[in-house]
Amino acid sequence: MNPFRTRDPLDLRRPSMMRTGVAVLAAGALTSLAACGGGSGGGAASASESDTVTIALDSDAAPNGYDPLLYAQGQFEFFSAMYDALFVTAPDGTVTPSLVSDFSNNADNTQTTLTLTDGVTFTDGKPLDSAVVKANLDRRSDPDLEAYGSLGPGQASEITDVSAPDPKTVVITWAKPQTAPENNLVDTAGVIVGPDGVADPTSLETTPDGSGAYTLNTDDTTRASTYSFEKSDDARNADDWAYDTIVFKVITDPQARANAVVSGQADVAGILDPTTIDLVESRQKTVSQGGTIVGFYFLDKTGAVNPAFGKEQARQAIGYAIDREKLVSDLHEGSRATSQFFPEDAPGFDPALDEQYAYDPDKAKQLLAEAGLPDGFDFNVTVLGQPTEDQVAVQAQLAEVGITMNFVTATSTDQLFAAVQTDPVLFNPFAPGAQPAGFVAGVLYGGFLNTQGAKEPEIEAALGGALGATGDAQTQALTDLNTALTANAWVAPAYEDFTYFGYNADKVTEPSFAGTNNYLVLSAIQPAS
Amino acid sequence: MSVLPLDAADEVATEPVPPARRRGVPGFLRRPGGVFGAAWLVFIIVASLTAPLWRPYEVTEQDTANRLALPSADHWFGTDPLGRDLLSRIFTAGSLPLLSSALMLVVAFGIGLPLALLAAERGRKVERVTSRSTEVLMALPGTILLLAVIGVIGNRLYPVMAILGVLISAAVYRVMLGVAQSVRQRLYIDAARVNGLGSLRVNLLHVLPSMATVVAVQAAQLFGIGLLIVAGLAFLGFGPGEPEPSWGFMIQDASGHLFDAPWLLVPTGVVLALTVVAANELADAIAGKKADKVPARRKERLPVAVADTAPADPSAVLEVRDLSVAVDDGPQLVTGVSFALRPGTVLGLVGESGCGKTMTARSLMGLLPDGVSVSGGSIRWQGRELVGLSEKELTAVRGREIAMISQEPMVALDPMFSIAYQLVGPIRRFRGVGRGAARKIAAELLRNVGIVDAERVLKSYPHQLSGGMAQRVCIALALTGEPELLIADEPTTALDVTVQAEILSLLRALVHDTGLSVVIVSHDLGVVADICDDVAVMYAGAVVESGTAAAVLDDPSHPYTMALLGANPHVPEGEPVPLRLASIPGTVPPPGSWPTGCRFASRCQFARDECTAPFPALPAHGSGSVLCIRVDDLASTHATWDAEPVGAETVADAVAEPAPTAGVS
Amino acid sequence: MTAPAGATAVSVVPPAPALEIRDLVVRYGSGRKARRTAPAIDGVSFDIAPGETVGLVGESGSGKSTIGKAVLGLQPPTSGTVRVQGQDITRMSLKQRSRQVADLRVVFQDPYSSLNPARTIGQTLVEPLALMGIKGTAAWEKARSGLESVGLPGEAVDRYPSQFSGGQRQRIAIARALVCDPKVVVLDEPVSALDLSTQAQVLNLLADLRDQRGLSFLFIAHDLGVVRFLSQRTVVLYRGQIMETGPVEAVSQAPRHPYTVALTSAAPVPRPAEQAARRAAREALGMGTAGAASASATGCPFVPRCPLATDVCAEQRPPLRLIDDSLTACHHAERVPAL
Amino acid sequence: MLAYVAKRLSLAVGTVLAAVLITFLLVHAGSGTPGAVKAGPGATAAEIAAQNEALGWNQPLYVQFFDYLGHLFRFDLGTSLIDGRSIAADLGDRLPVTASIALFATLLSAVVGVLLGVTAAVRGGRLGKLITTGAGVALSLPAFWVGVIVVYLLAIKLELLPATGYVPFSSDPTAWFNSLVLPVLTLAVGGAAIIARTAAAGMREALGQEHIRTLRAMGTPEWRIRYVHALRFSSVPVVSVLGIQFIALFGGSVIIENLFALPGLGQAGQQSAASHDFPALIGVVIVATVVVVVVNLLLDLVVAALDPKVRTA
Repeated sequence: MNPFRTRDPLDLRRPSMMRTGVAVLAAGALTSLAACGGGSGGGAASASESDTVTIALDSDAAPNGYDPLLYAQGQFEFFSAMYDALFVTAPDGTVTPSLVSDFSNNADNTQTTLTLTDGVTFTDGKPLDSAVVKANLDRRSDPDLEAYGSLGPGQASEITDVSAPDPKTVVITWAKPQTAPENNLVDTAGVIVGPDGVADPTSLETTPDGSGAYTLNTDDTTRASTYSFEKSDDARNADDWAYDTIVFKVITDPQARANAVVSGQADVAGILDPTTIDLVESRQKTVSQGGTIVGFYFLDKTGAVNPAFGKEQARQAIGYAIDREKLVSDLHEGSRATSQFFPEDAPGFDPALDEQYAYDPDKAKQLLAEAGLPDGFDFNVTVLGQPTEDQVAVQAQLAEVGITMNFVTATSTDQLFAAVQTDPVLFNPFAPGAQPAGFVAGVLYGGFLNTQGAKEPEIEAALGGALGATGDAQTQALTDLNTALTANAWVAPAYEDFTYFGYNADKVTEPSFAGTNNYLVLSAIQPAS
Repeated sequence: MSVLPLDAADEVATEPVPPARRRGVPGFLRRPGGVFGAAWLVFIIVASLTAPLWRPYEVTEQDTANRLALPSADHWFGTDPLGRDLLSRIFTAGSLPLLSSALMLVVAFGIGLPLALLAAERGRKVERVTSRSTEVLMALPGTILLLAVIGVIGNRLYPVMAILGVLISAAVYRVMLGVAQSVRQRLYIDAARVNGLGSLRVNLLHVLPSMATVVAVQAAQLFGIGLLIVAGLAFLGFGPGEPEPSWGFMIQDASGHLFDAPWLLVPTGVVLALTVVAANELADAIAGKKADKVPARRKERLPVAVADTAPADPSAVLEVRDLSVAVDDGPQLVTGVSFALRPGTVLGLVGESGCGKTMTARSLMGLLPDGVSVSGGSIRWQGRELVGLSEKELTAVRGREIAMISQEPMVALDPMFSIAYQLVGPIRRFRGVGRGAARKIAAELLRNVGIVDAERVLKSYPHQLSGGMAQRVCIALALTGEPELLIADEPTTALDVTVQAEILSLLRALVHDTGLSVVIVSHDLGVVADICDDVAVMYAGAVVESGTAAAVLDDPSHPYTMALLGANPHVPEGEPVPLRLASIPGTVPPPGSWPTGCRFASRCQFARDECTAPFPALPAHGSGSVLCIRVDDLASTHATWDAEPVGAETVADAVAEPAPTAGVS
Repeated sequence: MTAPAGATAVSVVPPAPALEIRDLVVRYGSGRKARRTAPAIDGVSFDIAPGETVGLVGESGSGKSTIGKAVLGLQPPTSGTVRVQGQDITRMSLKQRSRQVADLRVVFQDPYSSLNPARTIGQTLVEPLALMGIKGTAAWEKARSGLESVGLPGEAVDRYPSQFSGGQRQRIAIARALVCDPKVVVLDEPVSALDLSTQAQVLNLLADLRDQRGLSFLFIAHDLGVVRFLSQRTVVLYRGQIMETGPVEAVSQAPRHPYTVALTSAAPVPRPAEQAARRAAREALGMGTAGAASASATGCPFVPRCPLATDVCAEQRPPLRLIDDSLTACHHAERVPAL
Repeated sequence: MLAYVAKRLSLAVGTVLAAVLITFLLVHAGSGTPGAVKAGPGATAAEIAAQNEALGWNQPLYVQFFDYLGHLFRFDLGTSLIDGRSIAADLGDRLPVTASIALFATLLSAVVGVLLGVTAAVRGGRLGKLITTGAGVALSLPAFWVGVIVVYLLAIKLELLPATGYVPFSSDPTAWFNSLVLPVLTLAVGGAAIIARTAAAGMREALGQEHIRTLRAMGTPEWRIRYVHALRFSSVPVVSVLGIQFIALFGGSVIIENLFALPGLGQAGQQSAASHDFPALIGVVIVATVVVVVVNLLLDLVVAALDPKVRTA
């Protein structure tokens, strides 16, 4: 019942939930792709078995209906069955043209010209043309559309203009030079909704309108519970997909989800709860992907909600009070204790930071005293249902230095979302991906984790360097950014975690993550031979 | 989450249990289930409420290095996923479900009980309104509504359980209404009202105490259900927030470690289940349900040594000799009863209640209650010994050769089946005819017993018949097998005197027309005078006088018979009514406390010392007998049992030792 | 209600009756359904003089217990009046009655359900006294003496009903009724649940108490023999109407109503020869089957069972007429054969 | 009989209306508004007010209520605030899941419970005591605890049955059956226990009845006495408890649906309550109430069919 647990945090269907939580993750994932070059690479095309694959998800993938633009990039794992995108992420992480037969960028990477694939038809029966693509991209200023999170006005990858000189050609103009412009149009961000859907987005709440290989089987679909897709054999890329039917099951109970893959009701199940991994591995197999940073993300850096959080020392004290090694060794064997926000694989990762912020309760107390809080302080964290084991464990660790972390139980998502405004801090996992600067820009500094608009010149400077520079300068800027976040205690991470999927090796081959992202490439799921 | 304990409504005896204070221990504590239930509940309540004082660890005290540990000396129940001590957590967690279930109970009974009392008191109009509203409340999907409530008011267990109490009050009302209505029908309520007791006091002093058992039973059961619901809510995450422990979430938590630490599921689950079991066991014990006194499998009766004597009266179709009936491993109910029945005659067994006449009659068909059996003597039916026959052999006799009609015709017929069904079955079995023919015979039988509109009666159900009509149907049913002996156990006691006369006429006509023999049990000497050829007067399990009805009633030899006749207010034609009736001091001694010698001696006007020694029955009234050693003295002095003098009754006599009212009838 | 009713105020000879019932009608239920069905009590009037016992007899369903309930206030009458010693108590609540006219008490049929098993005998006896303002030791003393007056030891106050036999319980119930020194006692089948010998004891007790205290009894019973023993006058009820009323000897020895004849002749006597004669006489009467058809609304309710019935009986409800010593509601009273 | 049915029907309609009213009031008593849900968390007060205006939330309560009733009479439960799906259609998909589980659990409880109960009453002795005691324990076990253990043993350890999920009958009858076994089993443990106790008590009471003695006195074969007459006599309380059982299982399906990942009504109720999806929440309550009322109605008819006293009254 933890809303921000990972890529797709939703236990509960709620638009607001999507807008915040998913936006965060979307931004992170998008930026992570920036490092990957363009190029070719097809989806798997074996498709020998024509059967059903069943995938169990930890939360509803389409809580607000079937407009894929409402969702984060990770949701492409689900929507790619019904929708095609301009570009998609291949298992090796490369960005691959899909609805685009050819594309080119201008010299300074401020303009991208796309040539659209022929013979693409939407569910509504209308063909793909440049007008449809423009109509899609013209929705980018709608703040509800998570997929366009970074394309909107004022965002890192702002699009200033989309033109359609001829039915097969689309020209996109970017506000700033982009390292690899096509990477901004990958997966959900590049999804093209059919003309009818674009014209009347509310119709998408109940009726998908895509050009994908599958259509929704409404008879076998129960919203928020079971989604069934049937392959339409006349679809353009039908041969790229292995299964006639893809079924998504939403199983929110972690044990039930693990049971599902163990006892064969699901061929693939994710994200697995760490407590169930032993069970799954005893019968089936798992795949995992690192890069999820679990820890404190400070919201109230100005101290507006809780004055203690306005004091850097107090926030730092929290960082020193967490016994990460113990947390990892006792509760998260296999994870990596960390006190920095950047994952181990990301550029800018600095092992020294972890040393600097090692567990030191005395230091924490000293910092508290310096902050004028010798007796510690209290703060509230709102949870839906019950707090996680981690949260309870950390609560006890904080109590050692005199900091009292209270859990406030929300019984509805309303309450939970209101809490984002009133809680001083989140203790949650976030997945910044392999290129965390984008996450910092879109979320941590410039977005939902900083709704108070706190300023920190050190971070700002480093962020500018990280986004603008290239090569070694960029690496240095990233390291600086990472250091600045930690030093100024904007975050207080605990450990870097893995995302686990379980799969039935008798039925499917090992599923592939989309590059370094922590979601799967749906089309790459293949029957085991 | 669980079921409202409505199932219990029918099981609970509404008869109030007399207080047992004097006996030291409440009755329910005499059953092992009750002892266990009460002990565990007291233990869990005390242990939970005092947990902060004795628990070995703080509930939040983590030892993550020692997580998911099995029981050890340090952690008796093991540890949870954060290495917290399960024992401390389980008992600390107890107080909340226990207290909030108690709150739910208070609310549910606080609403349901007064409403039930009110509805029972104010009658139909009020009752209809309250019943309809509670029906609505009961139709609401409780759990879903509860979730909605939590959504609206938040995760606050006490208010939520209070609201659940409101929902459950409907069920409480429904159960309590039935009980209150039945209690209000008791006459002591009317007596209190006539005394002028106000509504509140009637309810508090008389109605409520009589409902106490049911209230206690229902409360105990609901308490268990409340615990399950609190745990269920916590299982869903709507319990006290971590790190505070709750049973439901501990089970939820444990279910996540089913694979790596299955033990985790055991302590919490067992404590929760034990607590609910304890509440239910306590409820059962309070209800006095004798689950352990399940009737033992109907055993074949042990063959009784039968004195194989030649029939004394060759003309008798039924001859009973020295018959004894006793409770297995208990007192004798009937001793040394002998009588003979000639074909086509009616024999009356007469006496007060508790004299063993019904037991004697029922032993003739082997239909004694469970735990009571013939302990000696002989029942010779048409030359065949019935004592010692197997159940199967007796079944062949019953209905075909010997049939029976009983005291309460309204309950002697199966209320669930039509009269036709109940008649046709035995007719087909006894006479081997088809359904259509059987139905014709049934109608014919009904007409034979004086039912004019037989077809209508055939289609009726027992509750649609009047008592007299039902008794006629019972007689018709008894006649389906064309029996030669009919045993009629107080066949007219429950009927009006005019109806009694009709039934007696009918029986007499049957005897006359078909040659049927009848053994009739009655306490009414008038009935005996009306229909019987012979009579056996029974007192305290023995026949004290027998002979022809005319001889015994007109010229009684035994003081008891004299006293019975003297107590009868129906004076002979033309005689004045006496100022006072003859009466017998004291009561019939219950089985097991019969004196040696004459059992009537202690109440007898003519008793002497010699009466306390055993003596044999003497012949009297021709073929009859009398069991009185002074019979000749009395006859020679023309002794009569005199009425008591005017005013004698208002003097406090040595009111007999408290007479246990249990016994046989 | 201080002034006695006008009729008695002027009269010199008869004091106000202990109990006076006038035109009593009781319908059960309410609404249209109740109006369609025949009333349980249909215009019953009779008096009970001080010290007199009136027996109320009839088959089950005749309404005799309903009259008792109406008198006691347990069943509100639809119309008519009930006076106790001249005081109209018809509309008085039970509470008012106990305050203002502590003169009316009851003994019920079932000695098992008429005593609260959870309360001691003493508590049961003291309860009405407390309401009359007698409290504490005085009340308990009165309870003890009350028990002694019905032939029970005073120390029985500490016992529970379950420790007593049926006859003893009925004595306790009588003690409860008499502990308040009432003038009128409704005896609702007080002996019908008792064995013969116990029944005799209780009947004797009731007779003794009545004679010693000058009590008036409304004695409800189904057994004419018992009624004859205890009562001076009898009221014979059938389907809520009075069939015949008069001195007990007259009604039981020389009934003037076919129903009384049916009732009397049906009760068996314990003398075979006499009973055989009675049976023969009864069968010769040709009475209809009990509870056969339902009665006509306008005529005599006994028509369906009556061997003497003619057309007029079905059409006109016979008024009560004085014949010999009894009032009889029969068109053909003169033709009723002697027993 | 017809009048009886008509009376029950009108009562049923009244009950549903009352349930609608109660839920309606409950929803309006809460602090949340549908506008806020629809507009999302970042929305300004004006946006929320506009949404509420559009949804008619600002109208007087009675207007809204009667408006809702109007839709209800056309079997229109409205659309979800969250994703605009038709609530009626959604609940239509979910109802069979919950209903079939509750129904099969009730049937299984009935069969097992009656068998055990009758055995306990008729055989008595040690076996009877064992059954009674066992039933006492079984009905005290929390269903979720039983469920967890059943899954662990039958699905995980022995791999006999699927641990989770629901397969519609139309897509694969065998899989449908298999998917129901564990949840039904879980629920039937307590259900059978209650039925067993009721049946045992009923049979014991029945066997002590006067009319049973009459049957014995008529030489009726013992099996007929037990299984025709006594069983029929005790059938009314058993059927009543069965009905209550079904209703309880139906209403209490939330936990089981969670445990077995079943797309049922309980799940929908939980989700809509948590997300303040008011129309969906009211819809769930109404559907559940209708089911309860219909079951009660059927129950009354079954009891009437069984018990001539009810039928002919």
